[in-house]
Amino acid sequence: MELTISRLSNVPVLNIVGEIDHGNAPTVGATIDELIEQKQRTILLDLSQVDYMDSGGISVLLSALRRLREGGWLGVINPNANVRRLLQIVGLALDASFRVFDSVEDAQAAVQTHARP
Amino acid sequence: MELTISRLSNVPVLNIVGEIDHGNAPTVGATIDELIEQKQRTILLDLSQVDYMDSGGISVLLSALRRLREGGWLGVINPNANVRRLLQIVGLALDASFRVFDSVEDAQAAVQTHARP
Amino acid sequence: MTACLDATGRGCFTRTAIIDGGSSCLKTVRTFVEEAASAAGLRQDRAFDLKVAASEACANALEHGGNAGSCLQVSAAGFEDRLEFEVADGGAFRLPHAVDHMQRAHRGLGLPLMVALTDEVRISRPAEGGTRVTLIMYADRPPQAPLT
Amino acid sequence: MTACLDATGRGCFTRTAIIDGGSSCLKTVRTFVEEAASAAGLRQDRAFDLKVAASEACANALEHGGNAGSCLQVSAAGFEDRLEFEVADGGAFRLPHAVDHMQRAHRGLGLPLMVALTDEVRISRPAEGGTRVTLIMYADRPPQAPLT
Ligand SMILES: Nc1ncnc2c1ncn2[C@@H]1O[C@H](COP(=O)(O)OP(=O)(O)O)[C@@H](O)[C@H]1O
Ligand SMILES: Nc1ncnc2c1ncn2[C@@H]1O[C@H](COP(=O)(O)OP(=O)(O)O)[C@@H](O)[C@H]1O
Repeated sequence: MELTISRLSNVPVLNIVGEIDHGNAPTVGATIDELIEQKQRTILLDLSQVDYMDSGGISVLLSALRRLREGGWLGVINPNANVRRLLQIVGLALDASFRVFDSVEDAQAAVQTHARP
Repeated sequence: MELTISRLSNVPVLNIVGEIDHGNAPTVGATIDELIEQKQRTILLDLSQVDYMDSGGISVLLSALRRLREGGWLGVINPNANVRRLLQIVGLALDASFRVFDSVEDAQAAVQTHARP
Repeated sequence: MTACLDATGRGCFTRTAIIDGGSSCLKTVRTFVEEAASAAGLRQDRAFDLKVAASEACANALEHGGNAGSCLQVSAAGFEDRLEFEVADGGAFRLPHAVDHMQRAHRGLGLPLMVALTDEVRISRPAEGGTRVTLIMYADRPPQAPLT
Repeated sequence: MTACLDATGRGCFTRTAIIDGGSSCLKTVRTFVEEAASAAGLRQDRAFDLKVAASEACANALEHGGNAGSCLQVSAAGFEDRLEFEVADGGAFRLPHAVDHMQRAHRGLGLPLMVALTDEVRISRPAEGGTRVTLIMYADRPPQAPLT
């Protein structure tokens, strides 16, 4: 897994390439924790290049969501069909403070129009 | 299930007769909650006459323990061999703030010598 | 109680019951398990463990299985070496919603407890829908060792 | 890959692997599952689900099964209608300690997730000790419907 951080209208975007599993999910979690400590209230993860994610990744998303949902939100960009289905099965995709975007453009539109969905 | 409250050196004792299951555990929980709201920091349950308990009962004990463990403790008196084994399997019996007494006399000795184990 | 033959041609039994989902439902399940355990010759401590595990499975079927307030179908099958208890419900197996998952304090004890108290747990989602939980107890095993 | 015959006398296969419990262990499990799923003719989305479920079972074996840092024994058996994946560890199945149970935030997702992603999960505690988890996928089923 490789992780780089970019910005979309000032909102941090974690660009992840590879597979997110129990082994490397803590790295993603630590990066998100740092951003939250820097008072970021909205965080995006670009999952276009993630072909696999297990519950290690789900746990990190759940714990980020728990911290962001008071006044912020968490979004993922372009997860593949399998990852998207996993997000639905664990109920993340049903949460009002969790958003799934089909593309970077959709995410961009969302962060520009409102900080909260 | 029948529930009456008595005192042992000022410590409230819930005397339970019958079976504690998902159906009636909330009643036990509500009684414990009331005692905790009345600032009781140590609570005893006399289980001598309880021949069955399921995870409904375990959940109530866990949640009481969580609230009492800061500065107090939770004790049960004379659970039968099966209930005692269940308390061990769920790990309750290993908790430093949870005490299992063989008899009312043992419980009495404990509440008299110290409010905390 | 119907007579039947298992794969080895030796005698066994099956019992089924439709249990009303009212307030005394879990009590009825316990009586059902107790009788089956005694017919299968299960030790008394193992019968206790199976009762707790079966209550767990039935409480889930009532709570999550779309069976709340309705009735439960349970069955017990005795084989020479083991007893199998089964409960089926018509609801799809579903994870707790994410938000519930964040808030649940002592939830999620059910499945691990069933595993800890029995020799085998099978949870299947049959092609026709619903959830089926099977709890298996072998006749000759000792009860669970406590946590250390 | 060894040729074998199932109960009906039709062809099937079994594969086993001893996987080193190092940092790339779960990656190796995924490759193992992927190859077995493809040999069994599982759809690609179902193979993904089985990979996630198998990772869960293996992560548990490593974390709770007393296998941390050591190696995992996994096997896959293909039948005409289904694929069975199995992981066994030498540790007794144990509940989380009470105090952990109070503190765990998003724990306890593992078992429910395995059930939600596969057609059947069996967790057994063999007489000789340890924990064995079996995940079963039927070849002809569609993937799980999402939560609604
Ligand atoms: N019979 C069932 N039907 C549907 N979902 C179930 C069933 N049993 C369990 N589940 C799901 O599995 C989760 C975990 O079950 P369990 O370990 O018993 O804990 P709890 O019921 O306390 O949440 C439940 O929250 C529920 O989402
Ligand atoms: N292979 C195993 N060996 C021993 N105990 C296990 C095993 N798998 C699961 N457990 C027990 O079951 C509990 C629930 O497992 P799971 O649902 O995967 O959640 P988690 O691992 O996040 O706690 C674990 O906390 C552990 O106590």
